[in-house]
Amino acid sequence: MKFIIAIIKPFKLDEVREALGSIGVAGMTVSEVKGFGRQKGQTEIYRGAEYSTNMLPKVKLEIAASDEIAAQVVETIEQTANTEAIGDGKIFVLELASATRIRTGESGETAL
Amino acid sequence: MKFIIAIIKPFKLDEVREALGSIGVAGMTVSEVKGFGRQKGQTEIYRGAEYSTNMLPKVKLEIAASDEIAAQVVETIEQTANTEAIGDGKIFVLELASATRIRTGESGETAL
Amino acid sequence: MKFIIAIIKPFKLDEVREALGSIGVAGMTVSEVKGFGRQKGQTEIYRGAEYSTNMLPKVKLEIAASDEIAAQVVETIEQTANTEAIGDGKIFVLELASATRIRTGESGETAL
Amino acid sequence: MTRSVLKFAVLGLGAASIAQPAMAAVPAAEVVAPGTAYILNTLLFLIGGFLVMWMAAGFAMLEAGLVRAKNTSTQCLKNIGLYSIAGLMFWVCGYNIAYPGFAEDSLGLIGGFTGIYSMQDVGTADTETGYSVASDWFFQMVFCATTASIVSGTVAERVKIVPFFIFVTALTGLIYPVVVSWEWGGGYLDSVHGFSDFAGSTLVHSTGGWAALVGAIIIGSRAGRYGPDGKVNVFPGTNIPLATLGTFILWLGWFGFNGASQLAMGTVGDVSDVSKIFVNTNMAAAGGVVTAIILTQLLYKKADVTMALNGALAGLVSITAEPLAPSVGESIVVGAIGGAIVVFTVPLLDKLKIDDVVGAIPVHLFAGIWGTLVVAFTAAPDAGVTFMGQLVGVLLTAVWVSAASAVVWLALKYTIGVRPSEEDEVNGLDKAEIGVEAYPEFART
Amino acid sequence: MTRSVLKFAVLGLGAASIAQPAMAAVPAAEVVAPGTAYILNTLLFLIGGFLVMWMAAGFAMLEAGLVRAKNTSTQCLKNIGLYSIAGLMFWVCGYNIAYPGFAEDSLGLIGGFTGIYSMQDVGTADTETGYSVASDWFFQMVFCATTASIVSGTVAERVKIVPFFIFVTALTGLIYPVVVSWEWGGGYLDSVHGFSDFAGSTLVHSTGGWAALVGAIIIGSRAGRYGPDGKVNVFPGTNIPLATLGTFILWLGWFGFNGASQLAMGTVGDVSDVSKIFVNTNMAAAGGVVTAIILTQLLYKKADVTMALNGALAGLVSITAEPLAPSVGESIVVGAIGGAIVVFTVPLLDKLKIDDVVGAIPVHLFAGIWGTLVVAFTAAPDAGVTFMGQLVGVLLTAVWVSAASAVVWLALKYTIGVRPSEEDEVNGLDKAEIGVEAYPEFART
Amino acid sequence: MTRSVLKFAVLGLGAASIAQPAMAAVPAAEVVAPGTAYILNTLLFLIGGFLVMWMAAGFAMLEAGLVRAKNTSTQCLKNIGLYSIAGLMFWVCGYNIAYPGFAEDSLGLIGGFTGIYSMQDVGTADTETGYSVASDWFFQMVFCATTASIVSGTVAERVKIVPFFIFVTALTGLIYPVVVSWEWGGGYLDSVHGFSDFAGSTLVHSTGGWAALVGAIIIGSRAGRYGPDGKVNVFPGTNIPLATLGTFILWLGWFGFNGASQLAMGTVGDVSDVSKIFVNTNMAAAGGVVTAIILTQLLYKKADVTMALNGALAGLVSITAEPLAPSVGESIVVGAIGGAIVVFTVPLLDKLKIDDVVGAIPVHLFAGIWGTLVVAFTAAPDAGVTFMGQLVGVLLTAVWVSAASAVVWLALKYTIGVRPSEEDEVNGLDKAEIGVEAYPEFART
Ligand SMILES: Nc1ncnc2c1ncn2[C@@H]1O[C@H](COP(=O)(O)OP(=O)(O)O)[C@@H](O)[C@H]1O
Ligand SMILES: Nc1ncnc2c1ncn2[C@@H]1O[C@H](COP(=O)(O)OP(=O)(O)O)[C@@H](O)[C@H]1O
Ligand SMILES: Nc1ncnc2c1ncn2[C@@H]1O[C@H](COP(=O)(O)OP(=O)(O)O)[C@@H](O)[C@H]1O
Repeated sequence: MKFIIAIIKPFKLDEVREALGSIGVAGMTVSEVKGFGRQKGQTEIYRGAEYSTNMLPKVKLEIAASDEIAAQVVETIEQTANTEAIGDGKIFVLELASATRIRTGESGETAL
Repeated sequence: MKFIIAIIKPFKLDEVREALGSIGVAGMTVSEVKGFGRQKGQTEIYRGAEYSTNMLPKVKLEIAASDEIAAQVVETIEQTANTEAIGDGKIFVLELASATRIRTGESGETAL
Repeated sequence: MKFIIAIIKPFKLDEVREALGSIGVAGMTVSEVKGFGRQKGQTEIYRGAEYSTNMLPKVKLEIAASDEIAAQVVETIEQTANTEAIGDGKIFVLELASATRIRTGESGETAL
Repeated sequence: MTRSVLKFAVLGLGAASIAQPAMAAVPAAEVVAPGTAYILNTLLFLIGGFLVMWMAAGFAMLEAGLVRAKNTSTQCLKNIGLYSIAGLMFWVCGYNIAYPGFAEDSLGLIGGFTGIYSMQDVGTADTETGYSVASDWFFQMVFCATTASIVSGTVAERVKIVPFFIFVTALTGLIYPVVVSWEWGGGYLDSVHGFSDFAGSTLVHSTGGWAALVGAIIIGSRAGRYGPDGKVNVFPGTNIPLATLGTFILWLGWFGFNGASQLAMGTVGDVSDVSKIFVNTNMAAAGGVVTAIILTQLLYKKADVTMALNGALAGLVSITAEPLAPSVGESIVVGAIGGAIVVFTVPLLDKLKIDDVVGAIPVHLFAGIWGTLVVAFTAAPDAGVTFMGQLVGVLLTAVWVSAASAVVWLALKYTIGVRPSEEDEVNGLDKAEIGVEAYPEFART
Repeated sequence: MTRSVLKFAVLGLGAASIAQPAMAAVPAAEVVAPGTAYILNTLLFLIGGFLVMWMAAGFAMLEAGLVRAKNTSTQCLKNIGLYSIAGLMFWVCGYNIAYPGFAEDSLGLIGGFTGIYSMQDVGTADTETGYSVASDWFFQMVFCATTASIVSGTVAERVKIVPFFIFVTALTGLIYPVVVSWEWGGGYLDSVHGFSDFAGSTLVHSTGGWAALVGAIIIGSRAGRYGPDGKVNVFPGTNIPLATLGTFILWLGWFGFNGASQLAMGTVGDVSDVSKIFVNTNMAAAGGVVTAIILTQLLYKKADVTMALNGALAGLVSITAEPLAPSVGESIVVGAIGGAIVVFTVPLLDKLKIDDVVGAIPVHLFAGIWGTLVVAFTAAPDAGVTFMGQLVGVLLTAVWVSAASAVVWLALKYTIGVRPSEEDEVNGLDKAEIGVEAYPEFART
Repeated sequence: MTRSVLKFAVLGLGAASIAQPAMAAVPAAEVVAPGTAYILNTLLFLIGGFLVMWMAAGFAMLEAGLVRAKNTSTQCLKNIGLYSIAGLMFWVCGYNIAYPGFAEDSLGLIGGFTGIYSMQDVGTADTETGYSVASDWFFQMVFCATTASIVSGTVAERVKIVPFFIFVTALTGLIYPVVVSWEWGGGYLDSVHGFSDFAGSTLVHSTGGWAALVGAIIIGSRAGRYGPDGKVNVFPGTNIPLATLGTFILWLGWFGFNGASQLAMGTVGDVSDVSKIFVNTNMAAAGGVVTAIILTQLLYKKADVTMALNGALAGLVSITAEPLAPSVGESIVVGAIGGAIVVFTVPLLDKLKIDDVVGAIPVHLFAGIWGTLVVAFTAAPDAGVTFMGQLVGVLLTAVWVSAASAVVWLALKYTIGVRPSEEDEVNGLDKAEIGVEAYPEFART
């Protein structure tokens, strides 16, 4: 199994979620994060003093997926979240050693 | 070492934390997340327009644990967070390559 | 590649980010979390009732890094975030199986 | 003291202000023409009225700031809804129950249920009363709403919207008006016991407080609030600035609440008294704040901001039964003791597992009782106020309001139910009953 | 009805209050000396004025609570900016356009453009008018600002700051004053049609509403708001307590808006009427709230708090065209229907893909039309108000405001542009135009 | 100008209004009976008083919105505490120091320390003064509180609660009252220099500003605020809507602050002047807002909302020294220059590493000096106001307030300490001193 972490632009969230739903991803966990990367925030002026807001709002998705569909998940995110503009985000894939569904105690792929 | 990620229902947080404390887990990191899964949010009506709140508030725990107690951690969470209702959450276990305590520079299991 | 998760004290964020920038880390993802560990919060009194705020505000950094610089990243964080006081935080390193840049579809180390 | 009773007005203060210019004794520097006095009396009701109306916003903000975020939208809805219902019910029957015009030989316990209150015609003035009856009605109505606001804070986070609104309907249409009829309506407490409650420490605040207390007991505490071995689980407020704003709003509104309860400013004496009431009201609140800060600092080594806010309100409630007669120094002491009452009784309620989300019972009930009883000592010596008379007022209110509230809460509990399901409570009432989070996450999206 | 027109005042109400004491018919209990009446009339304008000024804060909070967090700072700036611009423009030319002193034989359509309004000298009173002209000017000015506030809510989240402020300049300097001149300025609607709009359901609220509606159509909806197959994407408000606070502020301010539109309290009759207006205004709002709660509960099984807030405002707008003549019961019904209008027309606008962020079009335009038309039935029978007269007023306002607003919005659209780039809109106007987030994350750092 | 001094009243305005009806010259249309004038004068103090009291909430919200979230609860506590302490101290000794009734031949520098101020008895009016002394006291007291509010904003986020409250005690019990005695108390500045400060640009705002400036220097900047090589680290405000609300509250309160500083509305001339003050006050604020928006837009290509808010306040402070005499146009210019001062001096203070969290020094001190000096040009020509006289007032206030504040701040610094430990400051004062977060995370739990 794989644990997929994707950082995307916030306004793409709904679209990505729907696209993932349509390829059979049943669950995911979402959080608001700030991203720091090549996409630079503007230098803002607040009360006459400059500051750089190089932390940009992003959304993080965490998706546990079986090995079979993991590649498809990555591809779907890549396609849906892509705006061809800098700052579109990244997808990281880690190995997932085990998964358990709390309600039933099931583990492994059926727990996803 | 293992890196355990658990998604649970928010109101279970205190209970789980106490249970983990009692089996010797000394630390963890907690964040507020939104979950998307089999547990569907209701369809809400806001100002006459329908929208589905299928993102439900969850709490994410991240716990680095030694290999010995990892299984016990998973089991404890599973038992304490269980309400036998849909949406109770998941526990994901990843391999943890290394851990360092910033204050002392210690690494490995003593750093946990 | 490595996926590095660091929990640090919030007021160290700027310093750590600058230090990482200077060793060539081009991106990272940041979130606000609560930490639970050896550093105990005080017991507070709210409206006459005691409660322990053992959840302390921390900042979590997630950094995907190539194997070469991973060690240096860990070391840099360790040195910069260190205040020699309890609660300075931890650095966890996981194996990163793959990384993709959404904008270009590049993957592997060039995607970081 | 009867209060602004249309039917008695010819004999009462209205008469006084009309008659005045005719009184040979009035020095030239104090003469006010009756038409002018009429306008000024009315204006006092209008200004006082809009200031007390504004207190509805104060309660809304205070409560929105102290409940958990998952119940905040519900609390907002309850507050704007209860203010609306109070106005409607006070018109449907409340005012006429409160001011029934008791017969001379009546005991003054059971007033009239004569239905809807009708204002006078457009363009007509009510020169007999010495003020516009509509302005008086407006001023009385906002007091009725205040009583309901008190309840909503205590029983927050665990009462469904519909039963809550039904309770408010009963409270503002019947329970509160009956209490008012006994005193401001010239009934039993006023005529038999010489009970004195200038602006409502008992009539408004204790009435709200008893209804809240009985509600809290019957409904029970919030899920998870009290642990097995006496442990109190703390649910901290979610927005301290809003709670602070709410307190400042209430403080501001209280100048109308107490000041305009002078019921007249058509004479130089009346407006001077209103001024003194402003000062005493302010200073009692200040006394409450400072006391709460000092006490929490001493007891807990930290200054509890929510206690300071409650302290202000307790000071205000304490002085409400008699904001005119005391000296400034006495007012400060009365308010300071109110503040102390809050600091000591908030944890006490928790010991008794009575779950009062915003501290309304200490603030409005306990400080209200204190404020009412102390009138026996602060009132003008010739006012005929006795400790026993005050006590009777406190007790009669306690019995009636508790009993009536218990009947309504229990009826609701065993019919449509008062509480949400445990799951709904855990997920928050906003999700279960409103469908809109107060502060949605991903709001930046 | 002409309204507080300096030039007509000698023949108008000012005269009435001055003349009064001389009138043999005034009973002793109603006599008010002219100097006193002058002060009291002026005081009504001042109190009414500061209450309506406070409504600017109400709009700011309501809108700040209902937009998405990424546009909240912008919305705050727009609101404090528009209030400031309205004041400046009303002085530069607005007041003199609104109150041109139409010649006797003029049709009363096109008033004067005589430039800056000058107050009278220090220490001088305006005893001819029966009130201080500066107080009147202040009161009229805050109405002008209210009109602009209405627009900002509808077109929020997608209009750049500079074009928005330019539109406000045109609205407050020209579009609104012209409407006022026709009615309160004694022009066409007043003199030819006997149109009646006591405090501005049409003049203020519909004017703001039409400007908002035309703006919403020309500017288009927020990016992503309407999906391909009729899907409405919901962008929930981000701070319900703030929206609630804003509504309570508006409700409070409305006592000044309607009450002080009596324009005088220097007689016992006038102050009694102000009192009745307070009651009716309050009860119409209460009717709107309760109706919105009941309807959403029935329709959607949940009580929508934002609809309850809109319901209060719709009730207030509905009663504004005639808050004095109706009985309390009628006022409740008028307000309740206003509340129902909101519940039904908010989703309707969405069907038409007209994107009104805070519901200002249903509240101010639809309820404003309703409130204006119903005056034909609630006004005093001898007032000479006809349904046709009311309709003409509604339509003439519709035509002028829509046309003039369209010209301004279109001119802006095709010159400097109205909307931010799509990227700026997605990232939020706060980032693009202000540089300060309303609620920065990591604020705890 | 002496101001509402009981002891001088017989010769002052009170006398004027009493005497008036007797004056043969008063035209019939302006006659106001003395009793009526008494009530109206008193009413002005009461309305003005509650509006200025409300400014305490404005400061609380403005500051709560601009500090970092980790210090927000503390800021709320400080604000409600300082308002309370100011009231108590003004009663304990402040009022009697401020209005000592200087002997004829005294230089008017050192007033009386005669202790507690006693109101008159219940039911008694003060017909000699022409208004209720309690109403005057109330109005004066809220000015004292305003002075303290100014300080709390500048020194926010790095002063412990106890030393802060001790400073407030000294400021409101001694430092501010002495300044007042020189001018409104009829002392040195008034009698020797003809200094003119209508509502307190210098007496209130600069006094608060100097105390804040000296405090900021002695206490030092917030940890990490200024980097090694001149770098300014920006700590953005955490709640822009609250800061906006606070500004609107202050704006509203300022109608009381300036308007009621006319000190009388018992004559047609006085109430007309109050009206003009309302207009000028409003327009100066509007000028400040628009200027700040335009300047930041030009300088930085973005409109800084916090500067617009500061601009409103700077406009208000600027006009406060003379809100009556200028024409509307002049008032706009005076306010606009106030707004410009803010835009240019906020970054200047940062260059000097003077850390002013909310911009209170530019707003209250710099704009206050500007407003005071410009009176030499805007005052009525026959008012006898000279630039030198104004300058002496500015300088004397500067010297006394700075010196006295320095003594108190230094005494605190070297005894109990003013600042929290560095760790406490980093973790936030809410954690260290209050124990309650303003906006706890996991509030949804
Ligand atoms: N090395 C990294 N580790 C973790 N997150 C990263 C890393 N690099 C980028 N990110 C995340 O991805 C987001 C987008 O990256 P950025 O370099 O701005 O643009 P792009 O995705 O187009 O390369 C960043 O805002 C950050 O959240
Ligand atoms: N594949 C997944 N990857 C990551 N998180 C998941 C995944 N599936 C579920 N979750 C998380 O677990 C929560 C509960 O899952 P859900 O399917 O609703 O119920 P259950 O836990 O009873 O199976 C979700 O809200 C989501 O946060
Ligand atoms: N086992 C763990 N798993 C995950 N996070 C941990 C773990 N232990 C500690 N942490 C995180 O590190 C932070 C600091 O740990 P703590 O034990 O308080 O001090 P120290 O870092 O000095 O050992 C905690 O607040 C928590 O966020």
